[in-house]
Amino acid sequence: MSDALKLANVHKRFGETPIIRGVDLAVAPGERHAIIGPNGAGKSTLFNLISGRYTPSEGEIALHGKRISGLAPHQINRRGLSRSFQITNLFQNMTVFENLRCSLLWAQGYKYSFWHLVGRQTALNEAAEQWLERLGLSARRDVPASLLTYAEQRTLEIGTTIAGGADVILLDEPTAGMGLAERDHTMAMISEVTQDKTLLMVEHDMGVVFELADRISVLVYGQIIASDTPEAIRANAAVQEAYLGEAH
Amino acid sequence: MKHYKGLVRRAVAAVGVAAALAVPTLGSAADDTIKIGYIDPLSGPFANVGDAGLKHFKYLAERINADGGILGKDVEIIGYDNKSSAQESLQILREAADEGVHYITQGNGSHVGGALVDGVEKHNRRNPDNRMVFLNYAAVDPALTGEKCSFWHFRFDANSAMKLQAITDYMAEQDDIKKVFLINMDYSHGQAISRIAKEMLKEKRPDIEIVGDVLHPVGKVKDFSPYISQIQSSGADTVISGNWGNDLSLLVKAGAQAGLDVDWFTYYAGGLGTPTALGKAGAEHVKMLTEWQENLVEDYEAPELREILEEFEQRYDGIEFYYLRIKTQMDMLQKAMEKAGSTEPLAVARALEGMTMETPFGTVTMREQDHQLLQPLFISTFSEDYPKYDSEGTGLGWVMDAKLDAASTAVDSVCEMKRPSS
Amino acid sequence: MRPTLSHFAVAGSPVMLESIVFSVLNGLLYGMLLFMLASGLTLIFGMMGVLNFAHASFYMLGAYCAYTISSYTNFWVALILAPLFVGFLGALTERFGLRNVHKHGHVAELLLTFGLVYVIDELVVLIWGQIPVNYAIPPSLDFTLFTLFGTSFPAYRAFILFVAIAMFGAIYLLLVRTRVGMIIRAALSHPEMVGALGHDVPRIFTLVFAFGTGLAGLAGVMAGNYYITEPGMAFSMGPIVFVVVVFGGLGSLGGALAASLIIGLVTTFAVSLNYSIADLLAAVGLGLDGANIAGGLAHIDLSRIGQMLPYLMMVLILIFRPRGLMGARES
Amino acid sequence: MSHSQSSRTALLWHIGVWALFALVIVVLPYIFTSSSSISMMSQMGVFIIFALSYNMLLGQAGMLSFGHAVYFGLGGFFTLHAIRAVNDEVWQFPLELMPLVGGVGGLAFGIIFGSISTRRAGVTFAMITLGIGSMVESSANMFTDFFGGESGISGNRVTDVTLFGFSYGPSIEVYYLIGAWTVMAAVAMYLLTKTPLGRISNAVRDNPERAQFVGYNTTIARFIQFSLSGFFAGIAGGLFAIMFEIMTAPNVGLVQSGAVLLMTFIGGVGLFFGPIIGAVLVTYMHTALSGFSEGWILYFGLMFVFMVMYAPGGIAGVIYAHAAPWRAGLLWRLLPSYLLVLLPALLAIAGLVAVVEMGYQLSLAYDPSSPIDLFYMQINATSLWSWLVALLGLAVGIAGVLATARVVRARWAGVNRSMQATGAKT
Repeated sequence: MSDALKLANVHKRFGETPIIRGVDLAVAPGERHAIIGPNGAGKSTLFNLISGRYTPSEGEIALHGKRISGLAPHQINRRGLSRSFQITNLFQNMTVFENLRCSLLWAQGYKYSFWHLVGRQTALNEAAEQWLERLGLSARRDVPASLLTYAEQRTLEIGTTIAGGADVILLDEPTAGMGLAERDHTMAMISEVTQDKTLLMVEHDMGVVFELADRISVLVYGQIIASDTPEAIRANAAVQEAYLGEAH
Repeated sequence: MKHYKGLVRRAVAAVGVAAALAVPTLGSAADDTIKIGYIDPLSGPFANVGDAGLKHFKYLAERINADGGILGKDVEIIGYDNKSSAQESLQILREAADEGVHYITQGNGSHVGGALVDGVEKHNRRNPDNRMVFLNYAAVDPALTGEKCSFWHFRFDANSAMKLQAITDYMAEQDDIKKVFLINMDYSHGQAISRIAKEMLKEKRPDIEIVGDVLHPVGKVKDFSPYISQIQSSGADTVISGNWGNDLSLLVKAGAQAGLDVDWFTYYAGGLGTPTALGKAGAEHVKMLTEWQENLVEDYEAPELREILEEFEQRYDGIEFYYLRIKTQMDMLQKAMEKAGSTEPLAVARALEGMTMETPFGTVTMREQDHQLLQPLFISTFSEDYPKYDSEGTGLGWVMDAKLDAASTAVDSVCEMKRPSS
Repeated sequence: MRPTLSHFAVAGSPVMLESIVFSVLNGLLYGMLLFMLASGLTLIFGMMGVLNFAHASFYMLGAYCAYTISSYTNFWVALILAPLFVGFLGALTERFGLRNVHKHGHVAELLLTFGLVYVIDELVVLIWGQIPVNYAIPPSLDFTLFTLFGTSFPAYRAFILFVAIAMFGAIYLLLVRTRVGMIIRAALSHPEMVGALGHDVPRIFTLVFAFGTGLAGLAGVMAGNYYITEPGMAFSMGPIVFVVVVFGGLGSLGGALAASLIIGLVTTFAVSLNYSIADLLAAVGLGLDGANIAGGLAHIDLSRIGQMLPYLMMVLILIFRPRGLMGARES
Repeated sequence: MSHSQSSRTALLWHIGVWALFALVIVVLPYIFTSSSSISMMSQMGVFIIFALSYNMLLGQAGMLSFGHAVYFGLGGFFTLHAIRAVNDEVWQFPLELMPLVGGVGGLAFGIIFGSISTRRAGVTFAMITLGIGSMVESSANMFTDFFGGESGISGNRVTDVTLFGFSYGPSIEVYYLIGAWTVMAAVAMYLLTKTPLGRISNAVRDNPERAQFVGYNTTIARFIQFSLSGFFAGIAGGLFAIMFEIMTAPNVGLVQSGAVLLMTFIGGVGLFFGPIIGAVLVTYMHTALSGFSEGWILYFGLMFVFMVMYAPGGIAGVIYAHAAPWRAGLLWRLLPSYLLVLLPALLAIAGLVAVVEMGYQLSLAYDPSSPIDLFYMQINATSLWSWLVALLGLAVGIAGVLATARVVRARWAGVNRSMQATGAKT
């Protein structure tokens, strides 16, 4: 069976400056994979390459064995990959419910229809309501996204990423800037909603990483220096030196 | 300025209670005045021309009112800004009808004239109890009294074909003219000149070569020097142009700057800033065909006109009395109303048909067939050696070269007038 | 009767040469006037990201101010004072207008300057009236510089060319040699950097906007008497200046210069080579029947297409090279 | 379930509002009977459709267009050519459906030009629309058979080919035709906002990047929205052509495009009904104010600039901002402070109007020394005293507004605090 996500010798240069310098990575279906690394290692750039925001300068990215590098973000999304953003990236003027419903539209096959009224699409609305409940945002159903609290916005961010039904999910620092209680709550929510999905996430919080991840890759200066189980990474001397030793 | 005052009141009302959808009505809708709606550009590139025309009408209306008005009623001129747009003019037509205006007058732009002929025709058909008469003082497209002619339209200016007939008659006798260049504005008026001038010259002087025939966009050209170099390189000795307003000033200005050495035959070089733009460079080179220029009062016995031209110039600094035909129009309207004993449009229009009137320069006739006024025309040259009145303080004035009798200016019309039965 | 086609039949003859020389001169002149306007617009955009819709209105203000100032003093005083005054008005606009809407983004800023077009154009009518004002070329420059092929070349045109070139040189030196210039250049390519370097960004914005509108004012001083100073002059110039700036590449001074000259030459040549495609075909012995549709299209004069050409060029370049001729970045 | 209950109430409420809208259109001519008010209200209908179609771009999809009149004008030209064809008896098509011809024309050109312009967003999009607008306007000189050159083209709407037996000669019949189309087009555009395309257009406006990551091609979403907007603009143009029976080149031009931007923005882009307010208000003020002078443009320009700076949500936005305090029963706390600000504001406006009107009197009037009627007074524009008084009024008014505006802001802050405290929905 092919890998859910596979990167082969991926490079990215901005002008003359190399940011990603030959990354190879394979994520198996159903795996929860975390990428860690110091600031400026290129984690966000890597996510942007996978999700189609940037095109690799070199190398290839494949989703379920099919090449996706060079495709536009929406094309990649339709092939079953979805991502969240480090800085909350919602439809700010829409309500929570509208945000979730928008993320369901393509998945439910509405495309650019201008002959359906969304209010009368029972299945669509019920799905959106279910997501509201799953995310614990039912009480905030009709509040514009811009008026949510930070934690609620993060929750909605993850919700809109996952609601569309993609089976490969990229989460960019899902718990960044949260307090401990909020963090645990979000963690639980992520584990709940990403069951049976392939998960790739960037995270700074080592607690989160070691708790959630099946495998961890360490990215340093645009290269993956180690990729293994959490226990092995914890024991890896090179990682200790290059990263953990410094970070903690 | 009753209209303007009304406007201000409405402006204030609207600013104050913008939400209230009140109907704009005019302060005085009384029937004791004869309202003439003046529909011409009062803004945009031709605002100066429209403004001057409006001042002529207001001045002449004032004179009529001072003499007791028409049938005891005062004449009121209401200015409407059509922004040179045919569409805007039709909207104004509707507005004017509501305000009790039964006589409209317009002159600048045959495209507007054409739309108004059509608009008045439709309006009168749909509103037989609220008819209008269109008195055209300057739109010269022959079609308005030709294929598009209407019972409700009367033209007081010689149309373009008549003017070209006069110009080419004159040119036919000037042996030194060899190469002619045509430059005109790109709309019905200019296109007609370009077409008719070529026909007439071919007939009267087949030896003259037309070395250029250019139509330029209306009111949009800022720099005419490319056109001037085109004239220059064509080797023309004579240019015919029906341009008016800024399009004429800028054209001759660019010609003068480039030292272009040609004779200009124009329709409208006589006023509204063009003489200023011409300056010395135009002396002895620029000719125009008009029904009037100030120095004619030296050649003919015309005390009333002398008084008018002097008073007008005194009153409006920088604007000279330029449109004799506006006076002719007002006088004929007065005569027609008095003859009909009424200001009712149908009766007045019927009285105007075929009417004749004496002027200091000869008899003028409103031709019954097509409602085209036949009047004597003059060819004049811009010269340093002028009889009495200079033009716009330039130290140059217009000198009469030739007079063309009213009858000789007549051109056959294809008009088949449909007259209303009641 | 058609215009004779002797020009084409005897290409290379003095007549053809004369037409080309004068078209080049006129095109350059028009192009440089366009550049005087476009340079300020592109600087403002490059620095602030504001597309100043009212730029041509400031140009008109320059002409009117010069008219008023020169009627009390003389042209030379106006040449100095009018751009300064217009620049001052620009500074006020930035300080009390644009700065307030900056937080709403570039579209709000664009809308504000769009509204200013209506306000300024109307204020001009309010103050100076609808009739063109008599803003004349100063007598000291009102003479023929030289005569070529029997056509005289007025000294004032040479003066316009001179001022435009001097202006380009001055801006160039300002940008390359001075500290302010370096900051502006840095901001052109990396606008987010300048604030980070600790400069007072709002004040730089005010200065740049004042400078840009002042340049527009200078263009107005130069062009107002060469053309005609009337309330429609902004509207007739506005869209074409946008074309120049977009075509040259937003924020690029060199691009604005190149685009100004190209568009100046193209529009001038379209007029002076006023032959329809049918004429050209006839010249090589192919007759076309005007009655059929292809014939109808072919009979459209180049000069009529000429008006449309700049806009067509702009649309095409935006499709195929969205950053314009020399733009540093896509807007 | 309570949701279906509430959606049924919402549906009834919507139907009620639209029925009221239609009723107003039916009743108005009985109140305002003069033919110029009929003409003005007909124009309002046309511009309501046009402004709503424009808001499909600006308000709903975040596309600032400077060339929307292209689709309006071309729609009008197509309609008028169709009417002429019926005049010449080469075609049979009922006049009532003629706006569809315009709609299809607008749609066709929306597809053509939209495929070019919607590839970009933001300021670049705005520039392309400006370029296309100028290009189409200047091409009117080239294709004189279609555009009719300077004189435009005209036709006769009384074609004798109709569905309902009206002749459409009298303007009241045309008014009701326009009114019917206005209701239909407005309802259609309203429903469009409730479709997946409408929602996605909002999404693309708010956050194009996110829209891509939920599977949408933002270019295609913008393109479809743009084309449909062209369709409705074309319908408005078709009605315009029927009303005036003449179309000229400026109808596709920048001035017309600017006007629709102005009315849409003044009305308010954030709410569906905003452009309706804008179209009605701008048309009214245009007709009421633009007679002799063009002074109304100055008032409008100032109003527009003022709104961009202080009320970017337009009139609808201002109204909507009061909905929450009203629901929370706190509106009464704001009103006194408004009254306080109203007084100096009126003074400032009066001063401004006086200054502007005196200025126009001096620069444009036939006889500048003749007094102007203003505020039930006779004011002489050539007198220095009138100027001093007017300027003083303006200055004192502005100072007063600045001072009292603080009170309004303080009240608003108080109201917002109370609303948050009571947990009222915002």
